[in-house]
Amino acid sequence: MRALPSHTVFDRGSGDPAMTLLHTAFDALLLLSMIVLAWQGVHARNMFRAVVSFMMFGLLTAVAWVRLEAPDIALAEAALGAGLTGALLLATLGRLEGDVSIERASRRAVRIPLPWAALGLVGATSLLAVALALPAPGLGGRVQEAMPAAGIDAPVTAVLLNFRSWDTLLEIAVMLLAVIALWSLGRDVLASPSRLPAPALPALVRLLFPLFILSTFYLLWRGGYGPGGAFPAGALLAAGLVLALLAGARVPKRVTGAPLRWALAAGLLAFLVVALAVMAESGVFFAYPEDYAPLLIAVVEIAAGLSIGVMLTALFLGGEPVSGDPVGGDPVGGDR
Amino acid sequence: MDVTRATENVGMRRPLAALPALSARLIGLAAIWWVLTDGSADAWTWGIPAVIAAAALRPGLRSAGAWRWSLPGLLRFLPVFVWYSTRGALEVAILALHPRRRPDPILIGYPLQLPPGPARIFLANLINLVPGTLSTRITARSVEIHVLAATPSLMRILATLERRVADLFALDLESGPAEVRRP
Amino acid sequence: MTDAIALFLILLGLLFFFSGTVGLLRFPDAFTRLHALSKADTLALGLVCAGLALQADDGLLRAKLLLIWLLVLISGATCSSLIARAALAHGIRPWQR
Amino acid sequence: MTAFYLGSAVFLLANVAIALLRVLRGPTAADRMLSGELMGTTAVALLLLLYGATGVEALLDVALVFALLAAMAVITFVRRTWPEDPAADSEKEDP
Repeated sequence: MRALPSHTVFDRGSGDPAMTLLHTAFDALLLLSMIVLAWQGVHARNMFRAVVSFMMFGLLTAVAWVRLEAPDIALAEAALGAGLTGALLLATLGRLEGDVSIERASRRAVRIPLPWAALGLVGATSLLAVALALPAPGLGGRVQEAMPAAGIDAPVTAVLLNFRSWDTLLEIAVMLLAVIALWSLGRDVLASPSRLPAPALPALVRLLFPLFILSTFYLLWRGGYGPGGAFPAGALLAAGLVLALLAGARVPKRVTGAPLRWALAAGLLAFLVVALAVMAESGVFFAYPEDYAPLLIAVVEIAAGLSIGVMLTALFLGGEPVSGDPVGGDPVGGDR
Repeated sequence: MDVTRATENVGMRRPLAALPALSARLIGLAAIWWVLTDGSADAWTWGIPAVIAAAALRPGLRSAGAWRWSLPGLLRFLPVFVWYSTRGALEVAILALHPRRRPDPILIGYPLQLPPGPARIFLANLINLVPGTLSTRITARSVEIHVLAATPSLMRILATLERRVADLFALDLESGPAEVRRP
Repeated sequence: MTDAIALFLILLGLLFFFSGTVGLLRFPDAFTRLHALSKADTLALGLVCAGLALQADDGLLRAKLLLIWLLVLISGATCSSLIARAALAHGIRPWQR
Repeated sequence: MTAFYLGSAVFLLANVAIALLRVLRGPTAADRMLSGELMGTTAVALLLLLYGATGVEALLDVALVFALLAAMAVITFVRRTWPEDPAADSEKEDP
């Protein structure tokens, strides 16, 4: 179907010195840029410079995951790193006092005492030794063996939603706890007095929003066959919702309150209901009957995707939206 | 602003009037889904709900007015767009790579003949892609443009673009001479 | 033949990416740098997409590449204006000779 | 062709590495944001070229996600980090 070459992994040179050189050059440049950006992200005196460096670091991290032949993680990193993480940091920066472009007061040079440096070096070396000593294919072989019983074609989705669904359940529970903790701190903090900068902004978001919805569904569907699934899909949905809020949309009245809370809890609830229901059948928590596994996994996937999207948006808002709040900025049409 | 609101509400009062627009929207979204899933037939069990959700969920943003496209306008617009954007990129590349040339930028106001609404937004975005111009603000009657160099052909380019955009949106412009105005 | 054209288009794209970077480093202020990015980089990506599309025999893959390019094009055009506007609103005056 | 795609990707990465100078130098927030935009566009091209070199279809999806999110950082920036002062510059607004 594809005309392009279809080896699925990077064939790193395999004897051809020119290709090996290209691969090495790519990885070296990538690593070098990432180290510079990581250093800037932590140590830049200008806060804004640090945030931009961190966002660029996220972009390159996605490329690095591609190089490590982990497209699933690259996809999740792209959706989160290029989308919400950067937006969250930029929004936080806007809430700090003072002009963002002002340099921080210069700090004393960090001096690391010799014993600590030695200890750090030993620690890093032993970590490297452990990493190199790990069995090369990891658990991949055992996952492949179990795949026929997974009820789904994509190994990563099978691990997340079947073999290790307990971990995923707890991850979603932790996210929900984070939202509850944040909401208990107070109202949404991002109500902004600023005027909409230009009519072009809502026009752009109106154009992009349906594409975000389509892509969310697309990634959910893809999750059944390859890289995709609830986490990147949820991150993309959240990015679309946050964009709408930034362009001046308000949280609709009919959504605030109970519907919003149900949407937040839907992923965890679907997970628990499915886990308990299959226990009635098979006697084991999360042991899907093989015939129903694809359907059950799809249900959990959709609910989890929706919840992750709404939870990430809720985290961006920083508090529970009250009905009719001008969350994204000024009331509609009132910018003059 | 009230005018644009009024036009936006027409579709709601007469549901049948919105039918062509809605079906066009559904077809467009379905086409994008088809492209995304690489034409996979079994993806449509996900695709149909996806297209309906994408058509039904609106972000609740103020509309700048209805987008009305005209096909002949589009055919006249595309070559102009391709030509100008290629030229724009070439000019800026030459300016960047040439060892001695420096930009001579200036802010100008370009009086708009297009009526307020999506056509103006479209033009303002377009200006960013054509030779030497960058739109900064749309005011009531004009658009403020940062230009790399105030060349004689600049006004002609802008006027051509505005006419083509008017074609694209099936609008009539009473053509008056455009003047450069310093803000 | 198609290979040669694809090669040429991608190389041209790389040249535009390079000139965008040079513009970003050489131009005197944020506004002129915006010119370099919004024009050179979007066309560069378009050329790379076109080159790859020529290599593909699958029409839908070509459409996907076009979709990706259009998304970047539309976002880029709007964002350039937004940044320019924000800079003006924060009292940054355009550099003049 | 694989070598060509990979070589092009190396070139683009070098290009981005040079553009990092603009993040370091600034001087204004707008300049730094610009470098972020450059990085976003280049990352899309980089992923497409890597797709050309390997044929892994997921790379197209990663590129698509990047393309969708291309505007995210800039919009947050102009709305939250660097919003216009409502008091200043009130004479101009769209009709």
